[in-house]
Amino acid sequence: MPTTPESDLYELIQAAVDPAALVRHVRAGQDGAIVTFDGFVRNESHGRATKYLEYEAYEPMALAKMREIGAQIHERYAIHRVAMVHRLGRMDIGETSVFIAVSAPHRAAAFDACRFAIDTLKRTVPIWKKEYFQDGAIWAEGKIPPTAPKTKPAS
Amino acid sequence: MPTTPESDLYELIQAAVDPAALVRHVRAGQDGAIVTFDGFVRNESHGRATKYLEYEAYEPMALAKMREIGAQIHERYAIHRVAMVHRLGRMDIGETSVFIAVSAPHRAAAFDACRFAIDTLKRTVPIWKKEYFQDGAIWAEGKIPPTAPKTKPAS
Amino acid sequence: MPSVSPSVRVKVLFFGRVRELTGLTEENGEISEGATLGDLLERYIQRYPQLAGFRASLVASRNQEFAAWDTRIAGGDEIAFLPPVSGG
Amino acid sequence: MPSVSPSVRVKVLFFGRVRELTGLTEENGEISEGATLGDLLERYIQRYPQLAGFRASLVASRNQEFAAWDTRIAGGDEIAFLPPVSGG
Repeated sequence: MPTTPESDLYELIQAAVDPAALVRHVRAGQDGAIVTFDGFVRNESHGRATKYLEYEAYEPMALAKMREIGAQIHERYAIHRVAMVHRLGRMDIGETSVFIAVSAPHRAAAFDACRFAIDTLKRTVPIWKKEYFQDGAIWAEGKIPPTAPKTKPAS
Repeated sequence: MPTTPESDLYELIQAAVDPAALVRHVRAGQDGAIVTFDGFVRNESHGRATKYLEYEAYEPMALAKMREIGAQIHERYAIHRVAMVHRLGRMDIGETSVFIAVSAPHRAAAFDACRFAIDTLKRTVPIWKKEYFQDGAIWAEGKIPPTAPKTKPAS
Repeated sequence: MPSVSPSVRVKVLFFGRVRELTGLTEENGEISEGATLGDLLERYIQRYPQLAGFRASLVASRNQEFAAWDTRIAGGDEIAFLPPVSGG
Repeated sequence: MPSVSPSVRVKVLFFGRVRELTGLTEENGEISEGATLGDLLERYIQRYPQLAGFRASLVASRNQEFAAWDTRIAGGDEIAFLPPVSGG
């Protein structure tokens, strides 16, 4: 597995996400493109009005899986830097839960890597979301992570 | 051709691009995802160290073509709002020349639309870039726009 | 019914729906040497029958890596039974 | 050699490399009624032979829409000969 560049940033945080700071983190003179994904709390879920969400994580494992995704995208795509942050705790409508920024010399790699990163995060990172409505709360349906990720050699 | 929502934003500007303002413009409670593309001046081009760039446009036509791209992505993808800005004039290394933000209820549409938008902009919007190096300047190679865009009915 | 085989100590963590159903966030336990992750889950399902309906949707982790149910547990392992993930 | 056919007035715009090669940014001209965008380009190539080498890479616009070279020009049209675009 390739090592993740020291200059990447992977964090689980409780406070509000600061997208501008994350973009500054990945931006450098050798780059020409940054693609960002901002995932935030929608006002409805399956037709029910959302009041707020709560996220919890298996923190050390989640951070390790986020770094693993970073290593995968460095291996697959000609990118420069990655910043990937997931917020935990309670979030209101409109608040960012996840933010990913990827810089690259050229745009195709930045798009591919950013999309692979969020798609893989949603399948493999141990984080759980509880949705609160006027009349109750449910754990979001979620995805069953692959027990042996295809992208990793069995070793 | 579908009408572009009045709430979109399409601009050619001379001053520095303000990404945060553009993201705020497209962000609403009904959305859950924003994808942005930030294109900025790289420090080299084909191995030569870039000093700075200059962009010029056929302004009214460029703006019309940008709006046309907006209409196309509203038609093709389940997105909410678009902000698309191109800066003109002189830009130094690291300065943003183009910024596109697309909001959507779900991420796939936002990724697809943002990528289609920048790919199409680079092929069809009459804007020209001159690259200044230590030892001279050249017009960037560029793409020949399709005379009858495939994505538009002949009417 | 005390086990006659030697036992090993494990730390077990609980998250999301599994945490709510069991009321546990973390506990230290013992299990027979040679037991698998599947064996450990069955023991929790006996103790918390309300988990049974979720058996098919859970995956296990061992020392912060996803692991197959037939993985053998070693002393000092950190185990978790993870509901479907929904981050992002 | 004045044309004997009626002529129409057009506005012609120049950008990028074409602007630099001709030294023109915009000019108002006349061309015979029924002339095409291709005819107008050939007239500019006669005037500015250095444009000839770029003929194959240029596209025309008429009233701010890309237009084929065999498009007929009408009075009052705004025409441009556009080099390959390189925005973004």
